[in-house]
Amino acid sequence: MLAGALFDEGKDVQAFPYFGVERRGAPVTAFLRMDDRPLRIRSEISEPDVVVVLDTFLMKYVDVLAGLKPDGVLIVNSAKGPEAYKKSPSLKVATVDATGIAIKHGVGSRTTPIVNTAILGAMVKVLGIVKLESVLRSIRASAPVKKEENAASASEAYERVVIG
Amino acid sequence: MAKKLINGNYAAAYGAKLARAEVIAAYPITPQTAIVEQVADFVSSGEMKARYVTVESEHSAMAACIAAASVGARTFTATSSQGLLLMHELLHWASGARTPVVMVNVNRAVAPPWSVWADQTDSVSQRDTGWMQFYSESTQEELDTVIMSYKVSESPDIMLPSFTTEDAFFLSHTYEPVEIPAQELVDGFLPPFNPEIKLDIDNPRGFGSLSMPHQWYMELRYLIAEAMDRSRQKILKVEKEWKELTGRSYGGLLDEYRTEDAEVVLVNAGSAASTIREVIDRLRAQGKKVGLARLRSFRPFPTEEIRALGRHVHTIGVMDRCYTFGDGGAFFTEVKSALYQLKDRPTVKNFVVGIGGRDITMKTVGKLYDNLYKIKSDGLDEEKEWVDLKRPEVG
Amino acid sequence: MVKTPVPAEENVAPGHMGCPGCGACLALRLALKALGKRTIMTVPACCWAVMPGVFPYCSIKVPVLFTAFETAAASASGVRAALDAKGQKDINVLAWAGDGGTLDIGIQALSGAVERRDEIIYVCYDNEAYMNTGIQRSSSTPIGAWTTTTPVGTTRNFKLEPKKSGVEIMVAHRIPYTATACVSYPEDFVKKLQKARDIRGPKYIQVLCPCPAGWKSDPEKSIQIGRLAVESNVWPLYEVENGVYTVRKPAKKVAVKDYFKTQGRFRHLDEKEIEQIQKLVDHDWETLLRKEENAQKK
Amino acid sequence: MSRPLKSYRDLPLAPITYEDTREAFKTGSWRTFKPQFDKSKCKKCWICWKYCPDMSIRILEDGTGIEFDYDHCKGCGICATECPAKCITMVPED
Repeated sequence: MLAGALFDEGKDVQAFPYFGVERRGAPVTAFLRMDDRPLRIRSEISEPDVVVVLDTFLMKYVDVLAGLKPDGVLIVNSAKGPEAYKKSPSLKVATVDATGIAIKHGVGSRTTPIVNTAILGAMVKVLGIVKLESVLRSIRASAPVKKEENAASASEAYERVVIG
Repeated sequence: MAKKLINGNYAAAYGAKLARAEVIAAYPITPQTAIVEQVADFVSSGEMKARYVTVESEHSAMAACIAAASVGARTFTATSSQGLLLMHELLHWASGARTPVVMVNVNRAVAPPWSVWADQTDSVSQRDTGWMQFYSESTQEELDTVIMSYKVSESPDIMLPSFTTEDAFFLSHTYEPVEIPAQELVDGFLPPFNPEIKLDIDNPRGFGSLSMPHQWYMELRYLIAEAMDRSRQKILKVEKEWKELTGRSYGGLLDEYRTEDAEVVLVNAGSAASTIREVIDRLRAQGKKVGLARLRSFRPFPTEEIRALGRHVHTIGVMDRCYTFGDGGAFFTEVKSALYQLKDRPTVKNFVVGIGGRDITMKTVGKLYDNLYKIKSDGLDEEKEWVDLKRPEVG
Repeated sequence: MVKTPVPAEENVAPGHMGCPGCGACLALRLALKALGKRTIMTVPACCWAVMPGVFPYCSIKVPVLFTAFETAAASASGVRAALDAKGQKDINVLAWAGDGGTLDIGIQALSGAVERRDEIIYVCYDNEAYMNTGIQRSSSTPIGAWTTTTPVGTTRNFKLEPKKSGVEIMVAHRIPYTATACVSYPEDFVKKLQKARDIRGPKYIQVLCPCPAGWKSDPEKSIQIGRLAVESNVWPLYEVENGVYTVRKPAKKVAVKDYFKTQGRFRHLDEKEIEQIQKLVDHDWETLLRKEENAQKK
Repeated sequence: MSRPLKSYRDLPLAPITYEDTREAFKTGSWRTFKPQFDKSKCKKCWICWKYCPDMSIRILEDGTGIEFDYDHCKGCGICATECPAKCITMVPED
């Protein structure tokens, strides 16, 4: 969805998963690369500028900061404030309670809320690389169901994200 | 040592029997059928203590062999042409699983058009599957090579599958006097197959599991390449042992005949080599220094031997009984690429010949040697020539 | 030790990659409880080729040969031939494959092995589509179902063909023993596996495995959904031993509609379409009962 | 033979596994909800144990109830649904 929005704004963009043993519920990593000029790198991203963590439970098992540039950005789906995850002074950290927002708007089920559109709203605010309405348009275009609820989640997360 | 008048198919069956293959899974296909029929006789007469799985396809034949080998049984199968092509998926599987399945492939043209006659396109097009490939010139060599293949394939530092080929009809259906080695001799030469790791309820493991890009896939494939390289010396060592026992050997990887002082040499694999030897002796009698380098092993490829040949022979003709629709026949492209690193490279020409079982006569061979002499004096005419092709009248 | 409803031994280790609420995971756990440690498995491409984990780990605690997609049965024949050649006795050879690997790409090898009377137990764990590759339709996908290759769209292009019956195909092979099963009925499944183990020759069991991801259902309801499949006669439980049918009659009859309600893959069907499927299910059920009667008379 | 794998020299002949997944894959991380057990209501029918697809329910030695293997339980909720005595409830992961 983010890639769609960036594309709509004329950016060149690549969006790719780390294709592994996808299983419903299993940890998954997805990557995005964007630039103003045509992208020619076709390999995995090992030193990201931005890391987004949709489920803090994973942080017990995966070093999510691995490779993140020292002055990079970390966005975490968490009800806690950014200081809880500020491992180094140069790191820019932002947090938003995407799970709470998703449940509030009834996005996904109670047991498995779908948080990615909420997180997307927070990313727009924190990164400032794309306009919110482009992202909302992209959400409405590709969300299979509950298009308005997903858009509302993104908008609310845009407002409520806390930047440390 | 009893001599018998048998054809190539029976020779292959004797090889499997003497090697004490324990599981045979095979599907009939002309012109291989006599192999599987003879093996069925050996099993039913009790001469072979083996399980014969009458599978419903060649694909299942190879699947059953891989599975049986994974349990630690010595396996044998035989096929030809379309059957070998159907096995292709599992040929990759057998080498990837490091199961030393031994097979005989009767070289036969691939359809369409339908043809049951001699052609090496079927086996050559399996060159990337990680199988060792040996090409027999005679029925005796066929029998001996099946037995030797087990010793090479099953040695712990190799553990790669292998197949031996014999030309349809020129070998498979041609009766020749063949010495049948005694069972005791073969038992002494070839120890029972007893792999260290196998499907074993006392030591449960998963065979053929998944590995992701950053994990071990590439390294596991490298081990196959390493084993194929190691097999060069193993083949020579095993053949030496066989020679000590039987007096018979077949020239290792590249079987050279009168190439020491040869001005022009033909490279060939398969039964036509015998005809070429006859032509060489006749031309030598007329003072023409011609020679033969027989590709006995296509995998592993005799790179060093070909280079050694290229250092002293400056005009080489490579006979391909196949065509790759790339840069000529497969033997031609691989011989040429092996020679590429030489400082002054010989001239190499590709004779595409005998396709679809067309006979490679002494006259044809003579023509090839004449052409090579013309190239030696006047330079290369054309790099690839389809020999004895019905061409429209010129002019 | 505590008395348990199914054998206590566990021959599958936790930590496998199955989705939460996966019927196929329960199926293998039950199968290896029933057959025990003296079992060698062949598993072709399917969920269970990936779920055991990556090299060097494997959650299946019996020897397992992972094989090419078409070759579960042929590989099982090869394992059996080798065991016989080596004189290794009373080891179960279990071919364990999905519905596509069994009834589409692998049916030729299955037919060959059964016709050869090879001593194997073939279990098809049936989650009714190619789930490992992301829910594409197979011949075992039920009529009416959405999959990614029968996506409904505006042309009502859901699965239009009735589900291929593996067990009936096996009956046509004069197989000594074949049966349907369902993970919602563990005791029944275990009993049938142990019965199969003690019968000579080839045996075939097809066990229905609810799949939350593919059936678009709640993981916590997998067992209930399996029960509804049986009680609605969409998936009757029955055995056929040398041609003699024994059919389990559900205590209460459930409408197909109530079974379909639990799964998103049927959500697009309207009243009329469900009614047509109900008729087909009733017809198949009558046919099955008649087969049971005919066989008794013989 | 579960030596640590550092180079291709450490590999077995082929991709042949030699360890199970109990330690290697703690699939408990997949949960968003986890089961909780109320021993007082337990009727010791072991239906929860019977239906667990992940072998994540252990029957206590003394047979008085069960305990969850939270390292591996994926929180699917089958046990809670199937328990006739309703003594298992799913609660949000903390």
